[in-house]
Amino acid sequence: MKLIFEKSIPGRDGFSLPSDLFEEIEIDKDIPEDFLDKNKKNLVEVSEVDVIRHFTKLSKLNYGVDDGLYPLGSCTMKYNPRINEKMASLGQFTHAHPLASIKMIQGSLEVMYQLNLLLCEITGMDQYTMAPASGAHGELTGNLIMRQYFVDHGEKRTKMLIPDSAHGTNPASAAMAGFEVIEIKSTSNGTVDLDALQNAMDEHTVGLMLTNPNTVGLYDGGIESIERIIHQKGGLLYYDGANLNASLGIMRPGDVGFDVVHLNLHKTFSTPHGGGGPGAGVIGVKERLIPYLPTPIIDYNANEKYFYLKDNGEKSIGMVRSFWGNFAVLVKTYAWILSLGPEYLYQASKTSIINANYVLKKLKKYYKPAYDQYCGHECTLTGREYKKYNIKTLHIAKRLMDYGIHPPTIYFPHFEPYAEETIMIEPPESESKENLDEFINVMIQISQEAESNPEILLSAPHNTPIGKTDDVLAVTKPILTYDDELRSIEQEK
Amino acid sequence: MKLIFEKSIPGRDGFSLPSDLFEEIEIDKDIPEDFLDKNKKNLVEVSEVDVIRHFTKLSKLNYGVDDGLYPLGSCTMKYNPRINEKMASLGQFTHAHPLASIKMIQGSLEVMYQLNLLLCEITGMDQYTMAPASGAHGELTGNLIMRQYFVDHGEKRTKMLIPDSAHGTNPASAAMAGFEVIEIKSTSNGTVDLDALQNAMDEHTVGLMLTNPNTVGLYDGGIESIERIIHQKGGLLYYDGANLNASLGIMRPGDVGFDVVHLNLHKTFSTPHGGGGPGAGVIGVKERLIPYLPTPIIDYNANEKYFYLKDNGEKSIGMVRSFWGNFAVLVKTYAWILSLGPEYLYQASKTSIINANYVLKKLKKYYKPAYDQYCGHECTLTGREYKKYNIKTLHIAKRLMDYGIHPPTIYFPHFEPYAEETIMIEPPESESKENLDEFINVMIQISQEAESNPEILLSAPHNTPIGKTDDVLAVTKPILTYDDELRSIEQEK
Amino acid sequence: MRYIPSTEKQQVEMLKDIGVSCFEDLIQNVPKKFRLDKPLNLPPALSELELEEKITNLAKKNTDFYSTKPLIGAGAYRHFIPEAQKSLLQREEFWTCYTPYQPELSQGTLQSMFEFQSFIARLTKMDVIVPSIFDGASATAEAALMALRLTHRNKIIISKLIHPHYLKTIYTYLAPHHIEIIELPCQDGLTQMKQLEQILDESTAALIVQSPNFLGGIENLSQFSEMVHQKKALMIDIIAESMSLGILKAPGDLGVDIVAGNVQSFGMDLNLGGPYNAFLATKKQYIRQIPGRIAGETKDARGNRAFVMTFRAREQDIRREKATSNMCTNHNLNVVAANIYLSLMGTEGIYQYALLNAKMAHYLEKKLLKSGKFEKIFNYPYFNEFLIQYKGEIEELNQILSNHHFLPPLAVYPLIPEKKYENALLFAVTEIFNRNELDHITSILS
Amino acid sequence: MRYIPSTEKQQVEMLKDIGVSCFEDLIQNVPKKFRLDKPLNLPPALSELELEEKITNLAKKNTDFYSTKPLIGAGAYRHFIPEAQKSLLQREEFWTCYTPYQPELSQGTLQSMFEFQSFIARLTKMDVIVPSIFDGASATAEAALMALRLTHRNKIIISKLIHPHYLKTIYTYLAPHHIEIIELPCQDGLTQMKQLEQILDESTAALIVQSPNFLGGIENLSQFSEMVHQKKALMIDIIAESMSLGILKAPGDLGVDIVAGNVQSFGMDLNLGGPYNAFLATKKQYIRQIPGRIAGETKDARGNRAFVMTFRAREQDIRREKATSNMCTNHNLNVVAANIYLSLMGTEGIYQYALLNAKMAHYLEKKLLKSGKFEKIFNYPYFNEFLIQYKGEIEELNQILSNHHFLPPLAVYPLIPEKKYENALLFAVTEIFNRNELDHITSILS
Ligand SMILES: Cc1ncc(COP(=O)(O)O)c(C=O)c1O
Ligand SMILES: Cc1ncc(COP(=O)(O)O)c(C=O)c1O
Repeated sequence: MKLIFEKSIPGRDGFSLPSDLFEEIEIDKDIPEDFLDKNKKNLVEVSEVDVIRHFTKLSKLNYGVDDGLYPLGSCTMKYNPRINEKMASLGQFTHAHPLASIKMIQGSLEVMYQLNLLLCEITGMDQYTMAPASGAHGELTGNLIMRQYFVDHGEKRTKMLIPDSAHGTNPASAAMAGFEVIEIKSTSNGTVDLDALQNAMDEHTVGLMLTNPNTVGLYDGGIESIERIIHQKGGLLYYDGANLNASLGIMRPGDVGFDVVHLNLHKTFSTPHGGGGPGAGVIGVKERLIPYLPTPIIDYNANEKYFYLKDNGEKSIGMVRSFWGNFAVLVKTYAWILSLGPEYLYQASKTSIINANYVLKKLKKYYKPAYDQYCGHECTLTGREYKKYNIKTLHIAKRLMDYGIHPPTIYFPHFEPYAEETIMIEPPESESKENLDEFINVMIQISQEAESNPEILLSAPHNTPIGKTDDVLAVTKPILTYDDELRSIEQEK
Repeated sequence: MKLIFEKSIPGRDGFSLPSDLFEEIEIDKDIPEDFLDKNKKNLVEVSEVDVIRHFTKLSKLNYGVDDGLYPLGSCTMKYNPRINEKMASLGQFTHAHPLASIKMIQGSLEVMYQLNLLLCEITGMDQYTMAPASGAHGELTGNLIMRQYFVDHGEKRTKMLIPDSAHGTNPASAAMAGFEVIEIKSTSNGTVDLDALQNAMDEHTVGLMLTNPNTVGLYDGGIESIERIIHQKGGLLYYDGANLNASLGIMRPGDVGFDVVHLNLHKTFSTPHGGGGPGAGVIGVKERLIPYLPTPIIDYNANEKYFYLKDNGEKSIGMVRSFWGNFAVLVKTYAWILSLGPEYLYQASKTSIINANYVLKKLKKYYKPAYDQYCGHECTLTGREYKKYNIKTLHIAKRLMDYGIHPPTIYFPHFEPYAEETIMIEPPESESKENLDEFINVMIQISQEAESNPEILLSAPHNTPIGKTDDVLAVTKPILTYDDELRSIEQEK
Repeated sequence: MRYIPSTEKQQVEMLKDIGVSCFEDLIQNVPKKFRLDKPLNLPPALSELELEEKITNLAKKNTDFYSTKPLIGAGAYRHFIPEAQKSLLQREEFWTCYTPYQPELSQGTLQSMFEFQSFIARLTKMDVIVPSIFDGASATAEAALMALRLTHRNKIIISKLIHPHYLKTIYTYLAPHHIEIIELPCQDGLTQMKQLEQILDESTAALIVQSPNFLGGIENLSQFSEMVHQKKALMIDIIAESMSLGILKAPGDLGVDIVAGNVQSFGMDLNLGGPYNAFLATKKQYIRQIPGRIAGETKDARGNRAFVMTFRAREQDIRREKATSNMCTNHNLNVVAANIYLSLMGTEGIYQYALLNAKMAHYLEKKLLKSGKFEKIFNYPYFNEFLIQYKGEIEELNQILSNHHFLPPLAVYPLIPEKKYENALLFAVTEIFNRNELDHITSILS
Repeated sequence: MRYIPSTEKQQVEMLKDIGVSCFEDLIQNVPKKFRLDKPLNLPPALSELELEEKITNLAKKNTDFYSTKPLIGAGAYRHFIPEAQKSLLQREEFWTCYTPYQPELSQGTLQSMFEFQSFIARLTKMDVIVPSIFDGASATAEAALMALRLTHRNKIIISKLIHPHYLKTIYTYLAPHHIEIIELPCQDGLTQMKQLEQILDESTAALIVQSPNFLGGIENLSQFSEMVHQKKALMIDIIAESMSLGILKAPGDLGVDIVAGNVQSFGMDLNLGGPYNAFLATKKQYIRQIPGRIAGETKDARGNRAFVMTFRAREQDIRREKATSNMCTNHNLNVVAANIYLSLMGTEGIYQYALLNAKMAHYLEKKLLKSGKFEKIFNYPYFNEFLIQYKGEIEELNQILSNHHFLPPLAVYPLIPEKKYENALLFAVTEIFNRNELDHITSILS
């Protein structure tokens, strides 16, 4: 498809100006010539109609949750309710300036305050910060909180334990927080090796970052021992809540003993992923860690009955971003929780667990499961049987597209013994049995194609707007802007 | 694609209920059993997610102006500005009850009042009614006004003159108003045969309904004579304004002598067609016809400074619909006129006339024009040359779809000598030269295909969501509802 | 200008390509004396920001209707509309396209029409549905014209209790056609049946009754149908509040021949009265006399199910003055709106909402009566709208309700100026209210 | 429940197919003692109508910000956003999709990223653009970390005049890394250059300056760059008000090595502070140390142009603890938003808007000075934000402005508690104002 730049025509425009342009002000008298650009920045010249058609066409090259099943493991691609979008787009919210006086933003503050209470009840934590913009941002925030806690307590702890099954953001976040990452191997059951954990945990170790159910979709049955091992050595337990969609109304990380929790509101709580964000990765902590939370915290003055932004004091890690949080995302979360209430929050998790186990059961004959046990809200299969036909899970994924289904996660988990050959399927509660049955049938069909006609998988996808992409070329001959492209065309001449 | 009914699963739901259902009220005590349906009406049982996906998918089977060129002759498929939609969706407008007291709806009334003034200036008329819901509805209204005028003046006029080139709604509307339709032949120039008109016009004739430029895109050069002929015999001149997009700031029907004008706000004034409406076919009249307009009329009390709905008195034709007009459409029209102002209204017409003549010039070698002269905002070509290959314009139209372009109008105009072989192309001002060039190239390519590979036209379209439809089957074996389909499946068994 | 992509330079090029030296050469057929020689006298173009501020300020001159819940219905009902519907309707493919003349590029619209027809067929138990006539009034008039064509008779009997605007519209539409129109009066809030027997005869084309009628009363349609059919006339049922179909017997079960139904309640905003939408429904044998567009199922060249507009030979673009109607543009986007709405609501939703409407209306009526400030006028069965006598000053009641952000009920007297209605109020209650609000209304009026 | 399609009956079937007798069998790995034995203590589910009313009422507890134009900026600017952009952003394909890991189903997102990168490259005259870091603050911190990785040095010099939140965020991000951070003070509204010479040395990784700075002043970036480059350190430029790029020299022309730019001004609502978006821009040679996602052009199997995420080896999902950042989810939808906005505005629009902003700000400043109630503090060049001394009571000024529906300017003292700022106000002016309003503001404050 053409780039917007390739549609540019000199003299065309897509904006409107008021009639009064303050012509009498001569700006070059006020701003020294040295600072002003003599030339207009060369961007593009297109009309509103051009823009509408360009982006309408671009949109149709995308596949969203509204287009069908999107069973990306570890991503919780669930339905994003429309009413939430509407609530977040109310003018009093969208036009609220973050530095307006608190009496002008009482409504917004109340939303954040109430959301904190709801999330605390759902997870068993004592206080949330709404600041972090994503899961990883929350992880960094959480790690810095833990770091600060130990600094404050005069303890020197430098290592962070992380299971090999963890999402890549966990080690990356711990590293950003200055910790040495110690990888804890998983057992062949896919869960934390308790002996390895016991051996690794010591007084120089901050604690453990755990996802539960973990990133292969398994509840860790050893959770009690894990908790004991970490806390016995004075460590802190971090809960990566990206998989909370298996736990709503079933288990609360706070009850289990987790000290720090991050939630991916853009997963469990139905806010849209937006093609890569924005989301929100709020962090909840137990009482003793509250002083370290980023500043400010939303609080309520019960005497004078108003909400306000409270400076979190000297022990706070400070700020992790500008302003107070991804407010628009928080409104959507709030709306979703109120729409489901306790009963349907539980139903959401229950349904997603049943969905995942149903898919696991129906497909295990065709794609050997990574672990032979019931799963949480997602299941991990493998494509090992098809290696002999030269088929990798990548090919299975691409072939799924031909059937109009978005592929599950395949690049992850990446740890032995299943590296590269896993297929992580997460069918959240918003997927119906019929959709799952269709997916199952297609997956079975593909397994048969892998044997009978591997070529059709190897050359897939065939029915998508573009064919398989050459990822290597994008690195060896980098073209990162339209001007790069123009230069490369110039060079080829 | 599946029907929504085929996605129904017992027990599934897509709505929400408050918790308080007033259980204590026993409705069968208040409404006699005879009137209540013992069974729930069997509709469908689907979830919100199902509905979102169903209609998202359905939408993608459609082609809209935002998807590309839509050069439907006589339809003015121009860009529908987004800001207009937003203005029409302001809560104070959308939730306004039509029977609220006038002091509560001053804003809405002011919009209608101001719009009347703007339309009067643009067309040279004295007063508009906002009531008619469509062009045809306006035509009926206009015809009834003319009828009432003559009744009031004690004249018995029963015939209405209509050029053979007129849109089908014109004769149909005149017939609904009780008039006998007298068709006036066009000359070989495509315009009104003045002799025929002179012969037909008499004291028993209401007048003439004229489109100008007419529906083959030609300004009628004989307009002065036409006006004289009709008015000399005491008749009234009706202007079908569906083609006003050629005249903004260029010519005003009121100045020419038209007594009644209808405007298709959903054509000239950029409000969307919505897959067949809603539009608005407002009617403007000269002073002497104001008393006959439908009731009420929006008026302003200058003393007490308020807008109100004025009963239009005894001579009014009455009401042609419930309430006051398609208000949401009126807001969009108002927004468009204010956005363009006098300069760009003129530019809109000028550009669309240049566009049409450009297409005409570039294609006349390949598709013989119906009339060899400059056109207004649309041009009429023919596909006669390709009859020898068994190719009809229908096939050319379907083949255009394969190139991602919506076909021009081909079923119309239907009058001799070009019946069925015309192609009416209307490229409004929102189409760029590049889009027209692309269209021209495709049309030329198709003309070559018609000679070299007629089969590809005959079997077109190939790249559309569905293939060519069997319109006859739809009549011989009518299936008009899902239950019809179920019954027909049942019968086939 | 952002809506006009072609630049001055391009236009000069195009004029050159066309072979003229200036634009004026192209409009030589417009007599010079009619050509405008100066710009239209209109306000100069506004920027989008200026426009938005101007129109938003106009909107603010209205009451804040969002927060003002209406106790008035009278043919325009505020029901709750799920955001899922509004959001789907914003897909450009639905609203920037034309009438589906080219089915290969219009299956979205056509299937939507077909599905809506199917819904209405099930709700009304009729066979053939025309999905879009402009509104209840024009649909009523079209139904009358249809009955005249079908029966070749020239008398129409109408209940006085059909919506006053519908009534006026019938008169306007029938004015040219030398039709005898007879009105049946009201008795106890319902259309008088006695008088009908005397009026009904072999020249009667149809009887038109609205149910629930304008004053809320549920009419005894099956009895009317029986009487009408004895004279081989047609029974036409008008529905202004389509939500009532959720719990009331379907007209198809009551002997009705033609239904004209306003479906504004199925997912359309009030919008000061328009655009709404109405359907026409009839029996299969009458299909060739029905006006308006119909979608039908067929097959495409690939053998798959496809939808087209069908029975087109009735329409103006083919039959011109002999068409069953002049309708061309209709309210098709509202068909999509209603279709999405009905899909979301489904079997259970429409039933529950209708039931809730009825219960809440009866709850409010009982409460008001109990308050002592109101009195019953009729003893009729009703759905979600009831007429009641107010013992105080109506002006005062309007003031109180407005102050508390409620849109007052309809005072019917100005519309039906009969003495007994002087203090009569027509209350409509829908699911947008809750018990607190209904109690609050009662208490501020007591 | 409308968001959960599977019915109880279906779930029973599925459990049977799975081979368990009840749901609890599936969660046996959750220790019984941790399983909740009663429902969460949360309010019961609300219907959509109830929800909408509840949240709308909360929103109303805010000021009516739509009609309250802000004279405050300070890192969050209210600019006009064309409805065309808002409307396009509502296409579900843009917002209900995931990060574009599967390029064959994500060209819409990927091409949008690429186009945005191209726009920013032209606006900044830099080579490599990361289109989405969360916001200006985190982008600033990431830029600092990047400079540390690139130089293997451990000192960062920062202008005190960068946005206070950005400053705080740098401290938070750098806290674990034993970095020396030195702040350069303000002189006449600009970052002091004198002191820099003494501080700059071979251990300096980077100098971070914001321009226009937090107080509005346009910094002399080329001079800073020159000094910094003499010590082979990196020059980092922070941009909080991206609209300024419309008329100011591009950082790429001023010797800047890394730009961190908040693009909230390019089509994002204020939203109480988030989500916004920021880019990082740098020179080609630094690409392997930049954090975040980048789209690049390549070819597909059919030989056509296609876009993918590229230089992925820097990222956490591949490199884990050795990644250039932990960033995963970012603010990619805001990239689409900015891309559409910039497409609409184009060459001329961005220039004209930026010019208008500057002119209007200077117009207001002159007017306020003339009124006699205000005094100049600095004699610095600024774009659309200026610091000015108010001679009256700030509380009073706030009251007056609020009463007239203007959001007051920022009182900087609480953020920078220095005596000279006690009565200092930071005014921001954008194209959303008009002359009448600016005159009105002046007159109510005089
Ligand atoms: C298990 C897990 N943890 C953390 C994250 C990081 O969340 P985010 O993408 O919001 O940074 C993800 C996201 O995919 C995840 O799956
Ligand atoms: C010339 C002309 N007149 C009248 C009409 C009827 O307008 P509407 O479709 O709004 O009823 C049309 C519509 O296509 C038309 O082209």
